[in-house]
Amino acid sequence: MIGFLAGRAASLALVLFGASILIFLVVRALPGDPAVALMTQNATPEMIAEMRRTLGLERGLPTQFALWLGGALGGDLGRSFMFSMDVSALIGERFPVTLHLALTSLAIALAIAIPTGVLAAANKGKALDHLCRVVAMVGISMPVFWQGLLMILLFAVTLGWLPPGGYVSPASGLGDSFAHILLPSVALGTAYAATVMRMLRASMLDVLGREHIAVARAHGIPERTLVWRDALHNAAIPTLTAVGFSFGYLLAGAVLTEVIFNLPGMGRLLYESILARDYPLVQGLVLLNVAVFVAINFAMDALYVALDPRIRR
Amino acid sequence: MKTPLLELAAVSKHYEVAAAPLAGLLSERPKVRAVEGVSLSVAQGEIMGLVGESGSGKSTLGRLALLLEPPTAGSVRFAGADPQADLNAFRRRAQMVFQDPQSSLNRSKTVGEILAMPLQVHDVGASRVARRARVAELLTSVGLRADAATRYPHELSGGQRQRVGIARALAIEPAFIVLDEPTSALDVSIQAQIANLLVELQQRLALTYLFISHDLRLVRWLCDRVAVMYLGRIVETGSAAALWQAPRHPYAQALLAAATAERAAPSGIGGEVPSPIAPPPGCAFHPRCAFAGPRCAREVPASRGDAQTNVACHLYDGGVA
Amino acid sequence: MNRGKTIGRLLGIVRRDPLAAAAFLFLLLLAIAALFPEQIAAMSPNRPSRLRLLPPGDVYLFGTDQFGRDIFARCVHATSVSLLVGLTTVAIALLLGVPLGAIAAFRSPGKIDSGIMRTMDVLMAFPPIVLAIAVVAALGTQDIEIGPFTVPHITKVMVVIGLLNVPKVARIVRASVLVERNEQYVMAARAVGASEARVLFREVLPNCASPVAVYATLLVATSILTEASLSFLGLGIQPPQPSWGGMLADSRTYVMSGQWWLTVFPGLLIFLSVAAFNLAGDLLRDALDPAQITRRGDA
Amino acid sequence: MLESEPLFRVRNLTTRLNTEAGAIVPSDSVSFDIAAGEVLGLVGESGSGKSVTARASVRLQKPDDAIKAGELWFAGRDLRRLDAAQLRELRASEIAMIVQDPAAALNPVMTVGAQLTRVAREKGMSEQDAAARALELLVQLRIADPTRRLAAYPHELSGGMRQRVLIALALMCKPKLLIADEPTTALDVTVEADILSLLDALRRDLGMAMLLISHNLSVVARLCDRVAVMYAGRLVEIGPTPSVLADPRHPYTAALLASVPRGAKADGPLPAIPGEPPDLARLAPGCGFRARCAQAGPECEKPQTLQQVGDGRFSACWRAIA
Repeated sequence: MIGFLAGRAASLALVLFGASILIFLVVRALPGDPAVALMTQNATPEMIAEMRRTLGLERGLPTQFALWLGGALGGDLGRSFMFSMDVSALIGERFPVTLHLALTSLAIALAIAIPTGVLAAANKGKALDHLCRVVAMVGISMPVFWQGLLMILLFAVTLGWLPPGGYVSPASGLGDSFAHILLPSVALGTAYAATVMRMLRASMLDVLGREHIAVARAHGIPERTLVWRDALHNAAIPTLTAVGFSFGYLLAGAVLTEVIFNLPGMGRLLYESILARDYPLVQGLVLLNVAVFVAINFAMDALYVALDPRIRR
Repeated sequence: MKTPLLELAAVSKHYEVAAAPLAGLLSERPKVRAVEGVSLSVAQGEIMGLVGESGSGKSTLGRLALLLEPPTAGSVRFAGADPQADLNAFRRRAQMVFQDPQSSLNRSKTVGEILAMPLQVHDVGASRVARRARVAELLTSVGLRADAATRYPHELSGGQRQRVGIARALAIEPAFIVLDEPTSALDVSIQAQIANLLVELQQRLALTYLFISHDLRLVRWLCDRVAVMYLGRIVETGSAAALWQAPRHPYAQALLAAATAERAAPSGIGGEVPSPIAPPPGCAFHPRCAFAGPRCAREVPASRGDAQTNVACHLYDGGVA
Repeated sequence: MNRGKTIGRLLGIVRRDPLAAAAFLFLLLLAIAALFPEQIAAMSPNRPSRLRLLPPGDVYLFGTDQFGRDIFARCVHATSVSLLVGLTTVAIALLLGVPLGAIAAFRSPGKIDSGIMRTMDVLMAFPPIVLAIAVVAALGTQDIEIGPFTVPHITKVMVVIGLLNVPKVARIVRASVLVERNEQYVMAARAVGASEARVLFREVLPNCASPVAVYATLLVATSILTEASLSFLGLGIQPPQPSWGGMLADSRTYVMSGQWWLTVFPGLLIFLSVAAFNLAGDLLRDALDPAQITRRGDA
Repeated sequence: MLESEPLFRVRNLTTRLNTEAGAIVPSDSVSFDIAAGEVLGLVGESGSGKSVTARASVRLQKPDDAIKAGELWFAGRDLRRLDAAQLRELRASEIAMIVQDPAAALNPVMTVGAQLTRVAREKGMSEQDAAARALELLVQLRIADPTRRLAAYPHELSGGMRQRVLIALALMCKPKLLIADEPTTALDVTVEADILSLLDALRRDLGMAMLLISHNLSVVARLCDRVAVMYAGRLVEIGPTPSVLADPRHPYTAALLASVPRGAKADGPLPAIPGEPPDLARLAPGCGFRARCAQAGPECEKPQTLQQVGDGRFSACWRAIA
């Protein structure tokens, strides 16, 4: 088990390292001079040279990379020009919003996906199954930004039940906070719920067709136990990796959701920093995104080990 | 004595066990010793049987004989020469029939395409027409109708598929064929048909077979000589009749007893084949052997006898004490 | 698994399943709209008029936008670019992903396999939309001149989305080649002396066509969605060229004031196109995998 | 229940399954009895319908409506009239099942002990009693180090050991009837011999009846009191094992017995059965074997039914009856 997790940790660390090189290179290799991009239109050559020095651009690429990575490991991601503050401090401010959004979406998604996935598989070919499959198909095909706009149109504009956007931290009132996070979470969680549901249904069907279910049934184990315990436990294992993978993407999907609902999270920050060409901020945010993705994958591997005795050994 | 057609000299095959990326750094990777120091010779025109239970290494040995996998140690000689020298020529003379007729035929190709493939690879049959004629001839020779060429494997029964597999092996007129459990996936009534076909082809085309099987009755019926494998090693070699009448190695005895039992009775060799990753020291069979003595745990028994008939057991080599 | 059988099975499913029939009909409509936009939409997609923000009616089927342009015409004219992006990006992903995945699998385990797959892992670690946004934003939304060639922005978008999908295709191909590699026909082909290249490209890869075809169909859906997202953020197709995502972005201003038709119609088209390709992928899977149907039959 | 009433009585069981190739009839009017403590062997080639027939006879075939006709009497109860809950009560305590592939038949994510005890727990046994029963069975099944095995997962056991665990699972609640579906097919011959001898001994101890499904005549010969031979969805012959093997009364049984190699190559070619088993989706009335039968005549195109042809012997060939 330790060997497996150590192996996964090593290869994920490798991925993170590779990704950081890629981020660094993409940002450096872009056409145009970041120093120029950072300056106002009428900057003098002296000002640009000064900026180049500040950015460390006159040094060799490997040195620049080492400095940047060393800084990043120590929590120093540079300084944002747009906001005139440290990137790490800025992220520290915005990250909780995105986390709040992602976790609420995750909770909503799993609350929908697990029961429907299991019940659809257990009632394969019946009305409930068809309904679940159609709803799931709608869910995965729905563009998150369109769904967001439609929900604003319906729940905020027409019915006036919920606010159309903005963020209220849970610390300043749970009810108000929930009202603000609900629409964005549903918009973000729908596609995720549909994906998980479809995956779970497929693996459940696979497991329910296996011999050990038939044998357990032949020995009087009740159908409910077979479905909710035997089959779900086995089906969870292949589903999990994919779930973790898409959760990483869910965090990314937050870009669109945060833009639509005006949430001051990392996603919107990334969008704004890109439009403003705030390179240190872009670098830091993308790196963080990848790191979170890698961390989630590692967490899923650990869960995988807990669920599958064949790996635990 | 004539030069044997196939000669394996002390061949071994070890596989590295797949492990986590870091595990290899901490300790030496465990190895599966699938085949360990096997010497075997098959004479021209002979049917050599190779029996053993799962994990005995018999299928691996069959692949080594055809150089479908490189041996870790030892050498393979074919018709007195090193087949590596001209692998392409060797492939034309040595062929294989596989166990699972479902998996051994490419499901997206027609029978005709499957049979034409070896002809294309070796540039046999100048024209498309000539190839088509050869395919029809092959199909007839294995007891199928020539129009089977247009069918897909899934449209055929298991027995018919195995006939196609045999026809493919015959396509480029080899001298030697490894048959890897060619009947074990088939029903009893079809097994007999295929076994008869194999014998008929062997006699008509003067073929030499290495016949791998776990079915002792079939091996006795089909083979001239038989080698018994246990955990990667050959424990006994002899004529099929002699082995059936009076097996000498205790494992061969147990195998025969289990295969011919008429009432439910224990095999007398409790337990199961140990893992080839950590085979027992000395004679690999000693933990399950009723006759084992201290020497069996210490010393690997050498094979005694000649190339035709031999046994590797301390019982025939000064005792087990 | 011959082609005739697959098509027969597909037709069978379409006949039995009204949803499947609807999906294929819609794809057909999309194709017609993409090829003959002028014939379908009477109005010009870009000519402004004084009839601003008209609700849907007899003349303006989907209503008009803030510049008085016909939303129906804009939607129809946006079809071809969405389909073009969807199909081209998948073609790019297949062109690179199939050989990479196949070679990795054939050389597995080994240095070539781990080299290719670790690189793919790195690319997969970037949430696709984040990477797309970053790269497109960095390359700018203008056409770029490389020597004598002008690379239009739309081409950049297609290349970026296409490259993003390469690792996914490579993974699928690698997984199915690994499964195929265990089949005995592979060893049978080697035993008759077929070369490695022949074994891989003429024996093994044709058998991986089904999962790849299914995945490619689903990928068209994803790519259309990614393009729409980029256009929604202003990084994809640039105005005044109509695009579904761009139209949605414009509609944001009018959501609060209740001009719902600006939001509903372009979004509906994105949704329906994505759903149709997703459904087509699912149906293709059923048609190509008779084993699955049999399993359904006896379970 | 009358003294002469058998434990298990199957009359005219007919099943139909829908496959991609069309509807097939894996069991066509199949009838047999099993007395308490008796072992009946059901022999047939793959695709003969033996497995579906056996599972359907105790209502374990999915879907449940595959059973189209027939009567199923077990210990005086009509199995076809029982609802799901009543059937579940019978499971394990009255009727149990072991299957061919022990690797697939055990839940990979549950320990052996948990899988064994929960079967007994469902029948109201206490946790301690169930654990004790599981341990006792592993000892009886000669599993070395049984306490440790109870905490093991299936993948940590060898094939033979897994099959023993599967047998233990079936015997947890001392059933009256065991359905054994090719129990040793996946095993090596020496392991097979051990498992068969253990199964035989335990069965005698419990006085348990058994329906043993096998394609292997030698396995059936070793274990069964009576043997029923199945071909293309129909029973063609049934009778006491020794007399059927010594003197088969249906051409298919005779041909099957003859096709097993018994001598050396010098004795001539194997008496193989020509042709292939018929497609169950396209079965014509009449004897299913007639296309491959050396003695077939026009009479064989009429439907054949099992008729008594001797002491406890039945055959579905008009030649044997006449």
